[in-house]
Amino acid sequence: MTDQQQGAQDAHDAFLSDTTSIFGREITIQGGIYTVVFILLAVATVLEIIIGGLPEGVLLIPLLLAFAVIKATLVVMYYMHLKTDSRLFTWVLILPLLIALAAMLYLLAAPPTGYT
Amino acid sequence: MNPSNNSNSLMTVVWILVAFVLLVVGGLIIAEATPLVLPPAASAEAVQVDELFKILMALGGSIWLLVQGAVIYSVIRFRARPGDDSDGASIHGNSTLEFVWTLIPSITVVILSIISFQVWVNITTAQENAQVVEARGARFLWSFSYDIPGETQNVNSTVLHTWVGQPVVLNLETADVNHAFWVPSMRIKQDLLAGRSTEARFTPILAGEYPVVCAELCGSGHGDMHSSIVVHEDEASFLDWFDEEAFIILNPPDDPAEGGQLLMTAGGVAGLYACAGCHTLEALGWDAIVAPNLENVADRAATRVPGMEVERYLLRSLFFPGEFLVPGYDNLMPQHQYQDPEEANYMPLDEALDIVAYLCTLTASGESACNVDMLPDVMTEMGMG
Amino acid sequence: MSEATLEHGPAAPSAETIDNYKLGMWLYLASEVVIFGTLIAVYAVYRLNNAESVQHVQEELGLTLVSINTFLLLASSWAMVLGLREAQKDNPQGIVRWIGLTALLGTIFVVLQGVEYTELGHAGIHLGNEYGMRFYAPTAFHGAHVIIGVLWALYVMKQARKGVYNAKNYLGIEIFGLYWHFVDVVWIFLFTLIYLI
Amino acid sequence: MATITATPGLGSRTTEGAAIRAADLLRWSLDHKVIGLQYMASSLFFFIVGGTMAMLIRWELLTPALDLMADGTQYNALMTIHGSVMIFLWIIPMMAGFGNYLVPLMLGAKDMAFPWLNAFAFWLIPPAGVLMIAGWLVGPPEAGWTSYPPLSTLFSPDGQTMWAMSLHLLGVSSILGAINFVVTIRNMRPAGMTIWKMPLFVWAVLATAIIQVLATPFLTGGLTLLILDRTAGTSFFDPGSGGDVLLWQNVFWFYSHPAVYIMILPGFGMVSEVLAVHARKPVFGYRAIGLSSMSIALVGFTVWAHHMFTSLQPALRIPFMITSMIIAVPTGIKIFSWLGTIWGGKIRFTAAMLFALGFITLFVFGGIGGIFLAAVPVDIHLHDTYFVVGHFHFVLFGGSVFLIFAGIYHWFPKMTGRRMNERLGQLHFVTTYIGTFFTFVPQHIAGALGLPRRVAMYDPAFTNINTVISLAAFLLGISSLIFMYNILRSLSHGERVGGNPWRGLTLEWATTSPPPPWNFRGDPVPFDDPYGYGSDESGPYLDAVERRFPAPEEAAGA
Ligand code: HEA
Ligand code: HEA
Ligand code: CUA
Ligand SMILES: [Cu+2]
Repeated sequence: MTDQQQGAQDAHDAFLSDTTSIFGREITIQGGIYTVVFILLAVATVLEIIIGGLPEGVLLIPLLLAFAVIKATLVVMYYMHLKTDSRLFTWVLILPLLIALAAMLYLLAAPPTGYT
Repeated sequence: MNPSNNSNSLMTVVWILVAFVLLVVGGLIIAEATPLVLPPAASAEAVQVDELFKILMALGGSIWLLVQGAVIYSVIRFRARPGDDSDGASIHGNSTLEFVWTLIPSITVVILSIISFQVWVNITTAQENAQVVEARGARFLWSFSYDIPGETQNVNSTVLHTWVGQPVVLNLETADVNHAFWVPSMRIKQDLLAGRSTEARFTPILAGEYPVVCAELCGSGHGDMHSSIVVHEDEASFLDWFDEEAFIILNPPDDPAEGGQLLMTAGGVAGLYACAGCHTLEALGWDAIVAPNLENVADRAATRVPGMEVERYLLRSLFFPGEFLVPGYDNLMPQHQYQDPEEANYMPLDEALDIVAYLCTLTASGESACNVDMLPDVMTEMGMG
Repeated sequence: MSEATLEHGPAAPSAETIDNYKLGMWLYLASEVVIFGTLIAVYAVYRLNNAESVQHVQEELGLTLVSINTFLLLASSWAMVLGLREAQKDNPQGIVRWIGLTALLGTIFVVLQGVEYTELGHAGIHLGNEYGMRFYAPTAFHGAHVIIGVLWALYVMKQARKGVYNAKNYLGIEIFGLYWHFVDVVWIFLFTLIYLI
Repeated sequence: MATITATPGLGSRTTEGAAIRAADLLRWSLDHKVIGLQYMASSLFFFIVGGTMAMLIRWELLTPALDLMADGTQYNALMTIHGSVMIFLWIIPMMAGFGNYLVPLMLGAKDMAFPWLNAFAFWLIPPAGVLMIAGWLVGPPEAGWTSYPPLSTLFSPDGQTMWAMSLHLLGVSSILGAINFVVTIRNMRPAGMTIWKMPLFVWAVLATAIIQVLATPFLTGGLTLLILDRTAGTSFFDPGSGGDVLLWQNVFWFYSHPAVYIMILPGFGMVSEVLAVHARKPVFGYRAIGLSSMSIALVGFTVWAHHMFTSLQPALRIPFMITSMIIAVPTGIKIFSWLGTIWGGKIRFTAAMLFALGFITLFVFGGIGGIFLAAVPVDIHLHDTYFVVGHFHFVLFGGSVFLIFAGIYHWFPKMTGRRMNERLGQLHFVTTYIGTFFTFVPQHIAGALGLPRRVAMYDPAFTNINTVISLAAFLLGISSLIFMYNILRSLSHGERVGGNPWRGLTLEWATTSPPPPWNFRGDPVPFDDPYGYGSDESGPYLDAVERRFPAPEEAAGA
């Protein structure tokens, strides 16, 4: 068994066990890492909603976007197993993201009306 | 193909030099054809663009000759002789060669980009005291309108007038779909975009009359949507034309029919009506074929809908063009409306009345086919005015 | 060279083995990213240039309903992975239970979105609006994905009942999981971009 | 990992013997060879349709006035459907057809990764074709294949909606096909074939598939909005109610520029194969060619707005000029590498080789025309003129179509077990080459002189040059007829061949012609270097292949 396969095997087991360690602390909970991630997602969402209620500020939008990105990353990394799966999948995800993002930024930057 | 042999490699160098010279010469010869494939350069911008075009012809020409030559040479030199079914030399590549033919095109395109950029800057920098003209594209007619100093009315024309050496700025607006304002001889083209106003600038340098072409597909009459630009010798001869037009506008006739005729040729408060873009009417020199011929329209109007008077038929046709379509024609006519001056296709009622009055005179006999005095009543019946 | 060596036994994997279906699903998701990207871009451009009118609509919208929906979808993702986990633990009933929960949550999400749409309709926000069209296009497109996901979940449950899945073979669930979580991720962005920002 | 995902549950193969019968093409089949031929047959049909329309276009343009057509609308419809059919129903599916037939064979695989998906992707095409053509009955689309709003939204009849739906289906089909290719190429290579030993055609298909997966969704998104605008009362593109006409132009070209490389890259792959085999010499600079395909694919995403130089905000034009010009570099690497390939070879003048060589000369002409267009100040003058029409016919007809012809002459023996008639092939080449030159070179000149595109009525000053163009175009029509005749005749009368008529080294030649249902007996061992012509090992290997898969007559003699 190559180390690469070995690593995948360990990850697999990690997903199955009910105890997982985050920030070095061991915690045991039914559902293991999956449940931990779910709790994180829930908390993040609550925070988002609270922040969203705050009065407009310069940092508001970047902050909210950051939250969205973090939540998405959690789902992709743990629920879609990108963290432990083949690197190839990462590329298959990154490439379209970059292209879609570039297109979006272009449309945002190009003045939609008027002609300058 | 093997550098080990000295005399051989020397020959190779010589051949490469010869080939290079031939290519450059060939490219230059090709570049000489530039004036043959471009219309006369009638604007300051055109001169610069043609220079760039020439450079591209020379470069592109020699590159094409290079490839063409290489292919022809190989085909002759390396063809399999009859009976020879052996394989060619097992050469998989040559990094220096590959590096060279990556580098040279890279440099070439960088140079091309720089030159093009300079030309672009030169032809787009704004000139002072430019003549501003409002240009309007509507399926399928170009119209240009000039302010009359100190007056509210404008001079509207289907032909663009200017004079040698006068920088022109066109504010381009479309009444319907996208069009593109193109003067081949000036090398300028700019799309008219629905919902935006765009701009085109150029400085004519050659007197004469040049075609104006619509270069963006805009429907059935797209190919027919052309006009022309008249470049006068000097401002004086331009003003001769301008003042005459202005006089007509400022002193409208009081006979409604004549007024209507003027409206259809010189336009009204809403600018020029696009009728000429689709209809034929020899009397006014219209030759478009998209919409019904208006020759003797009043005679036909009398017969089209049994029991409907000419004036009613014509008036309704202006505001509800879809109502009675002439067989064989699609409903392409803009639906005029008389309430809101801001709206597209605005046609104030008084102008509509004059136009109908004029149309009524389009009969074989030449006699007006309708009683103009009853038009206002028709209008009230139709819930207008 | 002898004929024998032209062909031989089965070929060995030429690289790290990746399952066909998994790679295929990821590639499909790649193209989905671009489609959603386009629709979201259309909304974002409007949001950028009409901040205040969007603000106004957001007050109309309110956050309660969609917040509930967001939690539903997050929970459904969680149920989804736990379903996969049961498969890896050779526990068919577990699969049916968790995937069933996933389908249920998904269904409620769609229903609530329907409720929200009707409310908005009464508030005069429809496809004809400058805002409406840009709002409905991405959210409805996402909703359609959820519906498809629910149907797929039901199919997976049927298979699970038949005992198709076990610790050796849970690919079917994993593939469905990729799709479902992706739909969840899209919602995470839609929620933040359309309802919060 | 050569796993076969075609489980019997997904349906069984239609081909019992090796030979695939015409009837099989009308049936649902999971055999990649059948599907490949289905793609090719349907594409050839649409080539005839689109080509006949082209003939009508040229007939109409013989005179400055309207004569053949009743009105401009009819002409616009003809020109719109000609363009759409040629691009979406001829070139792109044809390339997919070659990919389907050849990729598994070149990889020594038994089939594509997802046979069912493969068949599904193909069967989306016939309904799409019907939608496209049937638009004519309900009021045809007349906004050009680029269908810019508002003409395509507020001012067009229902045919425009059907046009959009048709493209929608074709987009989905091409995405699904592309996914299939990537997985197949990633997972089903035989032992020992690293990506650096893949045939260049496979490289090209991979690059193409990546573009298709990443770019086609833009079209899908854009068309969705267009259809909504036309049917659901939205106004994404109607400035009258808060829409934006440039949005469509951007989204459309996000897809459609990369799409032009979807149309040429597989051809680039084929020409590498054809040149090496018929010049009996290794491909020159294998890695460079493989990588340039990838870089073209990537840079191709950054140039879209060069189609919008007269509508784009002026400030944004220059950057797109630069990216557009950069594409000349990787393309040049390919061109020069191909010249290096034939240089010092032993060139056989087969019909396939003739078309490959003709392609080089024509495509470079078209490409350089592209550089003219990339230069903003020049494009301001040339945009939407016949210069553009000339440019893209050079690269599409002189490029893609020439390569398709080359590919057909080259692989026809593998697909049918019969060789195409070389004499007719040469006649086809000569007529096509001359026809192409005299049709599309004058178009460049006419455009530069001031002839706009998409017009049925034009300035009488252009009558003569249009007559030349039309006559040359009719020659193209005749040449195409010769080609069709050659195909039909060779199907029954062509000279029978063995597994490897051209003595090629890639794997598709190491089996019978046509290959048996599962392609190979056992799993084939690829020759170490797919282009090892002239090497000492290649001779014995090719002889072994020849003995193993002899031509029928020889078999009888032995
Ligand atoms: C197979 C399809 C194909 C291909 C390969 C190309 C290749 C290129 N095209 Fe073309 N193009 C089209 C299909 C294609 N095009 C179509 C269909 C349209 C019209 C769409 C419509 O409006 O209907 C179009 C339109 C089009 C336009 C818009 C014109 C306009 O509407 O105003 C432009 C502008 O930049 C352009 C540029 C280019 C460039 C720079 C390349 C480059 O990739 C070319 C690169 C190749 C070479 C340059 C030759 C080989 C290189 C060398 C020998 C090296 C040395 C060369 C130099 C240093 C210059 N094309
Ligand atoms: C791969 C794509 C492709 C191909 C192969 C062709 C092939 C041809 N095209 Fe086309 N064309 C386009 C793609 C293509 N075109 C596109 C995208 C447009 C733009 C549309 C738009 O503006 O929106 C266009 C537009 C276009 C125009 C401009 C229309 C206009 O702007 O007003 C013209 C005009 O000459 C033209 C001509 C031709 C000709 C003469 C051929 C010839 O090469 C065709 C020769 C082939 C055949 C004839 C087929 C074989 C037929 C048979 C064997 C049956 C026998 C038929 C007879 C002899 C009648 N094409
Ligand atoms: Cu106006 Cu074309
Ligand atoms: Cu392009």
